[in-house]
Amino acid sequence: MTTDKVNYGTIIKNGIFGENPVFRLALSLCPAVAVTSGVKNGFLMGVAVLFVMTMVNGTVSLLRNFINPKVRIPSYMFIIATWVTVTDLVMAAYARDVYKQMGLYIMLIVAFAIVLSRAEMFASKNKLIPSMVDGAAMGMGFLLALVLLGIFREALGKGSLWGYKFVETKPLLIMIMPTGGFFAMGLMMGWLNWIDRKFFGGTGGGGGGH
Amino acid sequence: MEATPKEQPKVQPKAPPEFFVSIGPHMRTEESTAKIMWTVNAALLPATLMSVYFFGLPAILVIIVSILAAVMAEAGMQKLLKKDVTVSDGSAFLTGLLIAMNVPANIPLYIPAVASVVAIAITKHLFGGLGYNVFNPALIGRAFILVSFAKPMTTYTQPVANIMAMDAKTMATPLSLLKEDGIAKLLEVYPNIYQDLLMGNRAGSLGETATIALLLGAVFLMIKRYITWHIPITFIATVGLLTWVFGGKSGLMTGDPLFHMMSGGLILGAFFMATDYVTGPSIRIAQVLFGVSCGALTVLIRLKGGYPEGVMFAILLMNCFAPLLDRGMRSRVFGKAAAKGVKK
Amino acid sequence: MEASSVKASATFSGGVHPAGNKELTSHKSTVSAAIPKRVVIPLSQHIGAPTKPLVVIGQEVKKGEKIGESGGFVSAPVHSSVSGKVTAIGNFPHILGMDMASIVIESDGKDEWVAGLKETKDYQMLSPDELKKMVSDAGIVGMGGATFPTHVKLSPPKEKPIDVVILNGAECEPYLTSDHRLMLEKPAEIIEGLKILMRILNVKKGYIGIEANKPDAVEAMKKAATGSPEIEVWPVQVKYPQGAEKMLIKAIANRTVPAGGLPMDIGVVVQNVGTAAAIYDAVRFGRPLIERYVTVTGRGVKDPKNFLARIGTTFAQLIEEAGGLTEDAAKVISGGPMMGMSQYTLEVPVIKGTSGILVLPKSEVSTKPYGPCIRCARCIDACPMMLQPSLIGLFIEKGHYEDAKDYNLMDCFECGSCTFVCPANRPMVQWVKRAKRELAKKKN
Amino acid sequence: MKDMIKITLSLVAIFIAAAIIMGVTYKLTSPIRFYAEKKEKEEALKEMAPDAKDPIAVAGTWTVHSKSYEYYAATTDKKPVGYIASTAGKGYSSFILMLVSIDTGLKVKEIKILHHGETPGLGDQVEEKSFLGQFTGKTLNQIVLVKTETKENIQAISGATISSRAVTNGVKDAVQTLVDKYGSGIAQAAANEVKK
Amino acid sequence: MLEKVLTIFIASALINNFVFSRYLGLCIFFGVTKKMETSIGMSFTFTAVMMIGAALSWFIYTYVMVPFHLGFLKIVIFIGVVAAFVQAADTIMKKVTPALYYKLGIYLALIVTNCIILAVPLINAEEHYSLFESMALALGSGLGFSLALIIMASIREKLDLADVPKSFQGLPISFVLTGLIALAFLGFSGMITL
Repeated sequence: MTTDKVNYGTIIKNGIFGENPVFRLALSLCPAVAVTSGVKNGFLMGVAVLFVMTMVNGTVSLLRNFINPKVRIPSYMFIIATWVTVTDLVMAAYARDVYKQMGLYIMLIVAFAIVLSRAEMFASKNKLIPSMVDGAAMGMGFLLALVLLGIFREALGKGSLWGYKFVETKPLLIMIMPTGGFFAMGLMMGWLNWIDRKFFGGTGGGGGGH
Repeated sequence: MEATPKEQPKVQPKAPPEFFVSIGPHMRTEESTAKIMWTVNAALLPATLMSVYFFGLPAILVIIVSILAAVMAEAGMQKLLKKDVTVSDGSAFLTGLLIAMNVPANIPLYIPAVASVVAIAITKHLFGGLGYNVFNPALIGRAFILVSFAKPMTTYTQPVANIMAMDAKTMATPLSLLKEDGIAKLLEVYPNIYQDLLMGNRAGSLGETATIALLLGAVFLMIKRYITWHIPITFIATVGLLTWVFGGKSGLMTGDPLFHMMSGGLILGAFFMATDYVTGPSIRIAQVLFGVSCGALTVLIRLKGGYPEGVMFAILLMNCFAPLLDRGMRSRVFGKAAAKGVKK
Repeated sequence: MEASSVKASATFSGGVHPAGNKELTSHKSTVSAAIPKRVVIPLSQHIGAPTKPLVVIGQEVKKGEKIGESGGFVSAPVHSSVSGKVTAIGNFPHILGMDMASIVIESDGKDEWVAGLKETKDYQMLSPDELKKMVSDAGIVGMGGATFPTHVKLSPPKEKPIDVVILNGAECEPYLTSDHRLMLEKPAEIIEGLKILMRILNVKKGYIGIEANKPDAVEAMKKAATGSPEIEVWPVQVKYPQGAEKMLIKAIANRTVPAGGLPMDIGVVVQNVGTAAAIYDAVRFGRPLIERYVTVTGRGVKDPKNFLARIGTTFAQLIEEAGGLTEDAAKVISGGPMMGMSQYTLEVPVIKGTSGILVLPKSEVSTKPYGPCIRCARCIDACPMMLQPSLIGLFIEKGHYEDAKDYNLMDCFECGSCTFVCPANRPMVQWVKRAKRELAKKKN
Repeated sequence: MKDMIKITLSLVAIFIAAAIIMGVTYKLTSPIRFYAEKKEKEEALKEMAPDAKDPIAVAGTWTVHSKSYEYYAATTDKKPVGYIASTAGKGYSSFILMLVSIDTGLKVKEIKILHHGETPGLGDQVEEKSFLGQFTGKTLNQIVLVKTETKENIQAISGATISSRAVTNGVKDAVQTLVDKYGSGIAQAAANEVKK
Repeated sequence: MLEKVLTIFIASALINNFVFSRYLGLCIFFGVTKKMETSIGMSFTFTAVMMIGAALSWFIYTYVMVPFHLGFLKIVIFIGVVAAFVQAADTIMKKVTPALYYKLGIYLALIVTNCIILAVPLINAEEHYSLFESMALALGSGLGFSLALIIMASIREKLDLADVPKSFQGLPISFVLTGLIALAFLGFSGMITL
């Protein structure tokens, strides 16, 4: 993949569908459940991850000839922590009401397996632009998954989307509570597996942990 | 073989009748899963009748809707998963009935229906159907709607003993009165509290009110040996003991165990839900531990927790621990202890 | 339930109470079956090495003549049960469900004993080793159904001294009454057999355990044992599988056979009452084991009876003598309904361990499909070995044989109590057999 | 050895670069954050006393549930138009943080719930207007929670008694404090007014 | 003071259980609970690392970062502290108690960048907890996490034998199961006011 011809379409499709970090790779599940009680939180978390992944992949790619392979993991950790801190500080300043609810999870982006694994698997071997596109595509997949979950949970739990109510009652309050997050995640994963098996001949299901 | 066979065996010399061939034992008991389930349903009949007597038409509607939703959910899930439809075994019926027993009479009817569907579809069939569920379906159904529809689920009505009564006045349950307003208020609302608890003339979920009717069913099940003492008796006794020790306002040993044992859903839960075969432990010592823990958790929630009633959460919590209990208590095999002393 | 004032409380934990159905034959005196025209004598009627044939086709043999030689230490010789001519040696249907090497003899109707049978009146004078040799030569095996060669059980290693002999007259399998009739009809022979056993093992204490639902047998045995203070007759609780070796030892001697061990590990030898009677016959009259008590019973035969039948008699003949099959006969079982084996043909012969032939009508044959385990724990309560059959069954159903082994699968002796009580009709015994087979395969 | 130094140096270089980036971001965002926080607080206070023209200043602190809270005096042209206190009530599963304002007649004007962690569907109903609105115009002695319908006092939300009580107690404590601090002064001022 | 420590401990173990109500450590939670043995090993290791990591972080935060206004570096520093400590523990354990190392060492590698380990010092810093309070949080969280792991492992052993619909096998059913356990754990809510 180090040739100049890079198929961006494949990278993007891969990030969003084929290797969707949440539903496919089942990596970094904590925020998927934690912040998706509303569409808005899910979206902003997704944007944060998108930003971090793009910047981390870009930085790693730029520095790939400079970083000594023996200490590459610690180096990547520094890079990730830096961009997470930047995101954290920026969100704390500009999106205060959201930050109050999910500040901890923004900081914990640093521990996402998906960020480190893309740095290691893709960015350390590719040029700047493809690496950033890969990071963005993965982030996009992440963002879409969070928004999807957010829609599911907010619509059912509060009868609203992005804070705008479309029914007066709260249909199933449980969906915005901790237990509801797990239900939503499990049901949605199972449902996507089912669709995959039914319409795309996939072998969905039996996904491993991690 | 040294000798060569000359005469081939005549396997069927004169066309004998065809025989069934199977591995033994060739005798079975008369018991069956369906028989057990329907018997438990029958044991709930007295309590069901009492609830209809006290709460009238709304109770009947709740019972019908809950059972119908449960049975339809079971049939639907089994069709969807391409399994044999086994609604006739009475287990979905039982889940539906237990959900009805666990909601207030004047609840909007879609709420118990939601509980039935969650109980059957998610708690039971996603986990593989009858025998594989980890949690008691009826209790998960109830917890689900309690959290989702907190207000209607905690609005109880006065028993009216009038079949056509549609709009009974709201009334607090004895436990919530005690927890929030104290003993004086409790006695003001329920002057004959013990009698009311025994006969069921009190606010509460449909099936939990008439202690005597529940005990009738429970005794029947115990005589039939469908349930044993290990879980329910230890459960109730623990609640009694702990409420007596810690439940009083004026120091240790001043609580009222009788009140606590008869109020809330304790009798219903201890005899009909904690004893669920599938979600409880199956080893006897583990069952005793299960019962005692259920009791302790119930008292903890009633006295210290946010909810006035703790039976449901106590059983659900112990459902989590049932596999662990069974696992920990399994070493009692015949001759295993003796085998350690023998030199091989 | 308790027939006697003596300790009928003696029992084990677990067990089940299937309907006894013994009234079909328990009151009927044993009749001798007609001398069969043709007997099929399998070379393997015991646990252990099969015997080697000593005869050739066409050879004339007498009743009691040795026709198969012991194939090793754990083996027992076989003898002709009729006088006549050997007509075939080859594979014939066996109650184990497959064809096995057997000798076929056409009877000449003369029923002559072989020459040289040695009567010993003062057998009390013989040494234990001489007695043991006589037992071994007579081809005696455990007649309760396990068919373990008796002389092997009588040769415990030096470091395992035996101090108790128990005769098993429990007969806990429903329907069967052959031991019951034997105890009523030959109590003295059984007592003498027990004394010989005690002499061989140099044991001072002998017990006879009988389920309390046979008060007449208890009485008869007690009467026969008067004057022998070293022998006690014990009624034990009516409960299946009371007659299983380990359970009977627990009930009477209150000793627990270690898991994976043998009764001799705790100083006990158990023999069936039938075996004791056969030992007496062998020692006193020099007669080998060629006939036994067989109950032909069940609502699938017209006239249930107890027979004294020759080894090698086909099931077809005995059933014919018991009035034949009824219209709705549907299942033929060698042995009792709990641990017996169902047969696909009536051409199988009675062997040394055949205590009964049970024919069930269609209405009593369960063909219900099995359902999911509802974890009711009835099987756990029933299991005499205190295993968790429900879980073991689940493991095996999903092919997790190693997990089943972790849960002590190997301690199961397939008594069938769990399967009997299971409301979901789950075939636990069948699965246990499969798992043991699969695990053995893996080992090899 | 040379390798070791090289590796260490490269790590140190990355760390320094990282620290610089983070430091710069911090420098850039922290004032924004600081002002946003300040503005947020000012706006909340402003809402509590819309008539106050002067900036609302901290007048002191008081303690409830072993934590310290602030109270404020709202003024127009240095003349008091109302008083505000932040307070907390011990609820079902959380402390409910609130702002309470009273007018110069010592009657409750406005309640604002800043933060709570009460059960959705039950306890969180205390945020609803139908409940909070009951406090407006009540005097200290009227702030009593009852379970029956009432015009005089505060009616508890059925099924959410604990949360209702938490809010009521929090408000009562705050009003009590404000009355203790300013009650006599207001009476004095009123007296002075009469004298003039 | 003691009351607050106790409150923090119980709350973090049961009511705000990391898995069931804060959704942290899910990767590990779903990853290692396939087997009881690994779950138990993980429980021990996690609780120990959490306690020590939280203590070290607390000292650095209180005596270095706060005085020098370096709060904004907390993510980098906490990661560094935990990673350095785990590396050191790994080396020391290998030398001193090889037996223990072979039992628990494999889990150490998984821990370094785990969110749950990192969350404890971050929460401590956010809430300005004292040393005792920080330790209570670490111990409570560790035991709560252990409880979650062991319950889940025992239930999944049972679930292994179940006919779960194909699309739901593996993670989806584990999520639903966790949701149900979380629902049961709601019974503890309201016991303590935070």
